[in-house]
Amino acid sequence: MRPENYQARSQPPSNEFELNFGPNHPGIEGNYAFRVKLNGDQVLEARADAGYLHRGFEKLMEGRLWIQNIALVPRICVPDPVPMEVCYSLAIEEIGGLEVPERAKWIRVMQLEMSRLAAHLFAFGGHAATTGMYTTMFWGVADRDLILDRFEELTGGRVYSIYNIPGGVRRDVPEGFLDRLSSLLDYLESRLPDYDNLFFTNQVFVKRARGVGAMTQEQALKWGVTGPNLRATGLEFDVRRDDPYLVYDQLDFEIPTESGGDALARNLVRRAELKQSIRILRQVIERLPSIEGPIRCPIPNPLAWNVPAGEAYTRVESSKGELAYYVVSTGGDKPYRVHVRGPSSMHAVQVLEKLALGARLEDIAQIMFSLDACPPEVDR
Amino acid sequence: MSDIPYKDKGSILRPFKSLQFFARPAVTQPLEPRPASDNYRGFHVNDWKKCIGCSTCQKVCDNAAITMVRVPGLPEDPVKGIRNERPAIDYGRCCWCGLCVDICPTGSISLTTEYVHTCREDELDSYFVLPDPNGIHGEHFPKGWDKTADADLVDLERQPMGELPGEERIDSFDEIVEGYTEQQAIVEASRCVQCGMCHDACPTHMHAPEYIRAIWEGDVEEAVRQMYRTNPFSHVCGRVCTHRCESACSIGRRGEPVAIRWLKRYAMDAVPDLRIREIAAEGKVDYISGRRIAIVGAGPAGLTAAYDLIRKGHKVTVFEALDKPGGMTRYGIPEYRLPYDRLDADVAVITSLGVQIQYNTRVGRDVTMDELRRDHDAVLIAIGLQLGRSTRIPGSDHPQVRRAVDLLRMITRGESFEVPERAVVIGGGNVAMDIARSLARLQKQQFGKVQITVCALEDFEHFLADPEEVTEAREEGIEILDSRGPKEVVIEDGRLTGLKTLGVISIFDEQGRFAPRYDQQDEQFHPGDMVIESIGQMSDVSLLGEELTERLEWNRGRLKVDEDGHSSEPWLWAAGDMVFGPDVVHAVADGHRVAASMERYLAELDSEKQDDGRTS
Amino acid sequence: MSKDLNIWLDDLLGDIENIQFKRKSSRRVRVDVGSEALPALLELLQGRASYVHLSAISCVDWIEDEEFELVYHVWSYETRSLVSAHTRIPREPGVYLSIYDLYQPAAFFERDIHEMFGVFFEGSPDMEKFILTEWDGPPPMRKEFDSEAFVNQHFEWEQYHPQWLKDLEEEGGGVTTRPEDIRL
Amino acid sequence: MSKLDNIPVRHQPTEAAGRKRTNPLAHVFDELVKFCQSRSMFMLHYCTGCGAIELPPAMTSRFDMERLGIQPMVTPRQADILLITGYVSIKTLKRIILTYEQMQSPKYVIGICSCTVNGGMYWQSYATAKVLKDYLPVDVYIAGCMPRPEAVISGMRELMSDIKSGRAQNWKRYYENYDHYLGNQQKLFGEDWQTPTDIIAEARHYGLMTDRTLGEHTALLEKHQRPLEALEMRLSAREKQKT
Repeated sequence: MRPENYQARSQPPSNEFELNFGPNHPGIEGNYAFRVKLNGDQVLEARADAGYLHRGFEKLMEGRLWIQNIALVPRICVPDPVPMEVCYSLAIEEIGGLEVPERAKWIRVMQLEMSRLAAHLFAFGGHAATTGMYTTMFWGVADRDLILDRFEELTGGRVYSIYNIPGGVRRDVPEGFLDRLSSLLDYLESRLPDYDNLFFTNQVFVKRARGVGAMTQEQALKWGVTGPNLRATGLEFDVRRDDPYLVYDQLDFEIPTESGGDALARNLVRRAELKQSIRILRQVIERLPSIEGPIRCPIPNPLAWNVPAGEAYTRVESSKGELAYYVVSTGGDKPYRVHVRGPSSMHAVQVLEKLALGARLEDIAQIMFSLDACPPEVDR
Repeated sequence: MSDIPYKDKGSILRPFKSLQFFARPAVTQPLEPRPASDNYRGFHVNDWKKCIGCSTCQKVCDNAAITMVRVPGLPEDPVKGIRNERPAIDYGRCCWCGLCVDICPTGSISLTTEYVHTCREDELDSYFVLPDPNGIHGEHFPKGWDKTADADLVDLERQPMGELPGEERIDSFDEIVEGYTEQQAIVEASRCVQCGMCHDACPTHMHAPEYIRAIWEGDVEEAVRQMYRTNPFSHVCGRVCTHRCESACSIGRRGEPVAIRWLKRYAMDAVPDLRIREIAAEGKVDYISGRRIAIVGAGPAGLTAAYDLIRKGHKVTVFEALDKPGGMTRYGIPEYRLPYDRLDADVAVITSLGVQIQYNTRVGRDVTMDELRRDHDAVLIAIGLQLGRSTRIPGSDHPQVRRAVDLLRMITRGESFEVPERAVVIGGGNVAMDIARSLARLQKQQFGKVQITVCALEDFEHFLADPEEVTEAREEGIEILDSRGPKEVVIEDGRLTGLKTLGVISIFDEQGRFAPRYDQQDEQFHPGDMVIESIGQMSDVSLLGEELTERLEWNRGRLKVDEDGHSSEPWLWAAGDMVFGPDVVHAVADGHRVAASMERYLAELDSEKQDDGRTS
Repeated sequence: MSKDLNIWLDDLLGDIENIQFKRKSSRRVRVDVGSEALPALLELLQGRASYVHLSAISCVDWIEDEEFELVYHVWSYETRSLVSAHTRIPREPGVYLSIYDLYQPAAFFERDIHEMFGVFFEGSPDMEKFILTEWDGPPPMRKEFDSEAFVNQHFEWEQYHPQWLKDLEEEGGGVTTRPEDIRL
Repeated sequence: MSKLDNIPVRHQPTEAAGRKRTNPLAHVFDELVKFCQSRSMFMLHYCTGCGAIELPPAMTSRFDMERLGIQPMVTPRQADILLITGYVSIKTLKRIILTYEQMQSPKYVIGICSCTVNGGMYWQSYATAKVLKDYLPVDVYIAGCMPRPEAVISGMRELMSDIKSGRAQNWKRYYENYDHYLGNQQKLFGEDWQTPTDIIAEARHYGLMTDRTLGEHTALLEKHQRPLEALEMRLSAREKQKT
């Protein structure tokens, strides 16, 4: 019904108009918004509007003990929470001089790659949905759920594993887990041709995504693009290989690149990374049983744990790109400052604003999903 | 690079390959909730039998989701470190991180595989749950996230304490325990979870969580300040306390308790004596009340009372029969456990506040109780237990049968006596260990070897002496026999040759009274030149004088006092070992209690005086 | 290769006055530089040493020193090393120069720092509110802003009183320690 | 395929008090409507917080909420259920209230995760609202951080049984106690807070005016009410800056 005080608005005189795109919009990944200026359905200007998921993580962390923050950090990026935990732990380990046992490092790599698989399945599933190919989305989400089952078995939580703590991991790998993971990998690998048939070589998708949100390598570097989005412009760069952490320098994997720099190329990079992640996980499954020893180095009682004064900037390669933590300790029982550099803070704001210029309105969703922008990383 | 042939245009029919999926089984799960994984983090359960209400889970909870709730029906025992409180969880805050499980000192709390809870808006109270063994809906679900050895966040091992090895320490009275370094102390202090069980268990309720936290923060002066709130004998207690705090410590449930006593010792040693005096003087009133108090006996009880009373502005005089202060802490505890200079430091803090100690003044001989009463507003006797008890077995009146307390006093005072080449000690308490180990040192110095046998009535399961005392005594070459009851002292031609003992069948009768039964067949002979009786002490109350003794009320040979140490005479109090039995920290607690009672009495006197002044 | 490069980096940085640098590991260099020299340093790093990727700008509020510390993390894809350039500016008035001309990603970080700490960057393309559009209070990441106190002042909590608690209260038990009483 | 009734429902449905029509035909009609409502729910597609990550699994093949007749819907006008998936930042809460008011009655709100109950793990945060039911009437809460898809489905199942029994009437409370809800909203958003939807007029329309609908807060609303105008766009602000 029409409210009593309803007044019709006057229409703008030209084809140009402004539109609120999101936050409540199916083409938006997460809770995020754009204000776009359109001429017909062509975007003249787009402005990101963030903060819908702002919780003040960095402030909250300053008020909590070092160890309490491990429950907080995975929330910063919901689809891919493990790199958050690992990166935060790495920073504390660097400041505190903790020696992470070898076994814990391998377990961490295993989780990171499982998380990457899950996040990529989710990401191109989402992208498929924006182009109307819901089957791919249904498949992607269902297959991701199988990885979550393994996460649940390993860490006790489906999505938020809260499994990495400074010094190592919280529990050892359950018996038989590696076998089950191995058969899951077999299954996922057998699924890849299905995904290719349905989505990646589907000419409906290829034609729809080619050229959408394209950027050159030069632009990507200028705009601070990282991760698969950067690799899609042809630059072979990966934090895992070029700034190695944990045991990535002992692993054999390739860094897939594409040259298009568009939505299609970004998805193809993700598709190729699935294969690489499976490859890494296979190596972990092979090596992990032979690496014995503790899963955590001794840490002090968490209630009375002063991490020595110092600062550390640690980076990991999350599924979205370069994730970094800057942690400052003044020797107290709580962090003095934690700064989270989420990869999406570039992708979802400046890059998206620029790529949207001249695009069609209906492509904004495609661009956003192809960048795999994760709004909580922006808002924090 | 890419292995995906997207560039070939392919057939537009390629997606139709997926039609084969019609023939495959659906991936859809049944509608019922699936069982969760083996270490799933679902709703909490708490084993109430294991839980001690220490509230550590509450402290580690990052979401402030845990409230401690008193459950009246549950056991509560501060000495054992059990509170009748249990954690209640607010599921409007909880994030199921499981840190409470990993840190729980007892391992009582765990998460289950139960994960479904829904409610309507008016039923939101169901989000506030007191977990018990039955789970949130009273249904049994298998345990999920539970404590494992490699996931424990509690540090179960204490920092090792450096000690002189047995061979090195045996020929001298040097202190055995080395004490913590700063680094060790901070690490040890960091093990504390601040549950406060120690505070509840301590007879004088020392603020152990506070001073441990202060030590961890590196602020030893604050730690000393916290100690002096309740204990002016912190040097002494830091070394020889019976540490009931550590028995109650929640970390000790599964591991080694926090070394609270050694931490106290560390903090006291780390602060210069002069600074300790300044800290102890903080809060002393800056006026003089005009009241005069006499205290008989410069032991821990008397001096603690003196410390409290002088801080209130009263004039306190302590009368001590011997020439040095400390009472049993000096004359009963050997120097290798408590160096005299540390004791002197504690006493010096108290005298620095203005307490006067008159040495070599035996009440009853040099000054009478009547004189004390005449010159003072109140009198406290805290004379301790200075007489050894005798076994009264045949031959126990032989001059080479000695009492442990007498010998210990002689050793401390440097009085010479003939050190036996072989000695037998009767008794199994800490005093027996003290005299055995002291004699062992003298034997080593004089003869180069140790030949001492300790015959204890109790078996090792129920031994009276601290386990570490027994271990150390053995390291020093002392033979300890359990379940041996003394039969007779063997004397040949007037010369003592040893002790005959019998095996013990039971010590107490069915009513629980002391009535040892011996196995007459199991007789042993322990050769020795001296037999030392160490089976208990009693008080010498002759100083009271006949008339006062008549007037006072007695209870089985002990002066009858109320719970504040107040005797039946309004001006007379008694405190310390003579009332409660031997223990330093009890004596300190008693000193505080009596001082408070005396303070109330003096305040009453003041108000009466004011009333008198007004009426007249 | 990286060793040679680090020597070269030493030479390069040696040209700038008022600078201290410390090699934390083979891929991490910490540089402390006066606020007046920082833009020049970044220009050198970008123009002559291939540090083209601005990874992040972090701000730390040293309230006791009355200073903000700005940390510019720049990464070189060629030498694979990260330089963290630290500089300090006075807390009042909290104004600094934008490096948007050198590094475009700076726009986001500068806008974020402006919002969270109240540091104004002159020359930054956009200092408008972004995340905190509905927030009227002080910049929340400043140390003097106490989030917990703010929350307790402005929000009310759910008041639970379930039946089991009522029963316990009748027996003489009940809540003894609320979580807010023991915040470490 | 398992039966709908196999999902355990904690609370046995109780008959809603009051209006039961005596005419047997009308009664049958009412029951039919309730049955249909409970078996065909459209859920607004709006991820307000992190709990939303468990909705795709719940909606897609593996847990398949469509078996229960629940489907995502993109516009508030056509949606029946508003899922609040976790914490709500104050900025989002404004949009949630706008959305909620746009939804057609009967409408239902489900509060998922700890955060909607008592602040959850963001209880110290200056940026999130703590107790959701102060701002909106909530029908069903689902515990968890975040709840698994099975738990979400159980919550949905509970809502369905409540709708079927006619107990899920909380949306009426918004009209009946509008002053209370508006007061809490004003406390958070400032006293000039207003939404395009005229709740008071709607309350009159539904016959849900009570003495708690109007009060001091609605008076404030009238005082600050101004004709709706197009908001000034941020885009133009940047243009201004450029020139």
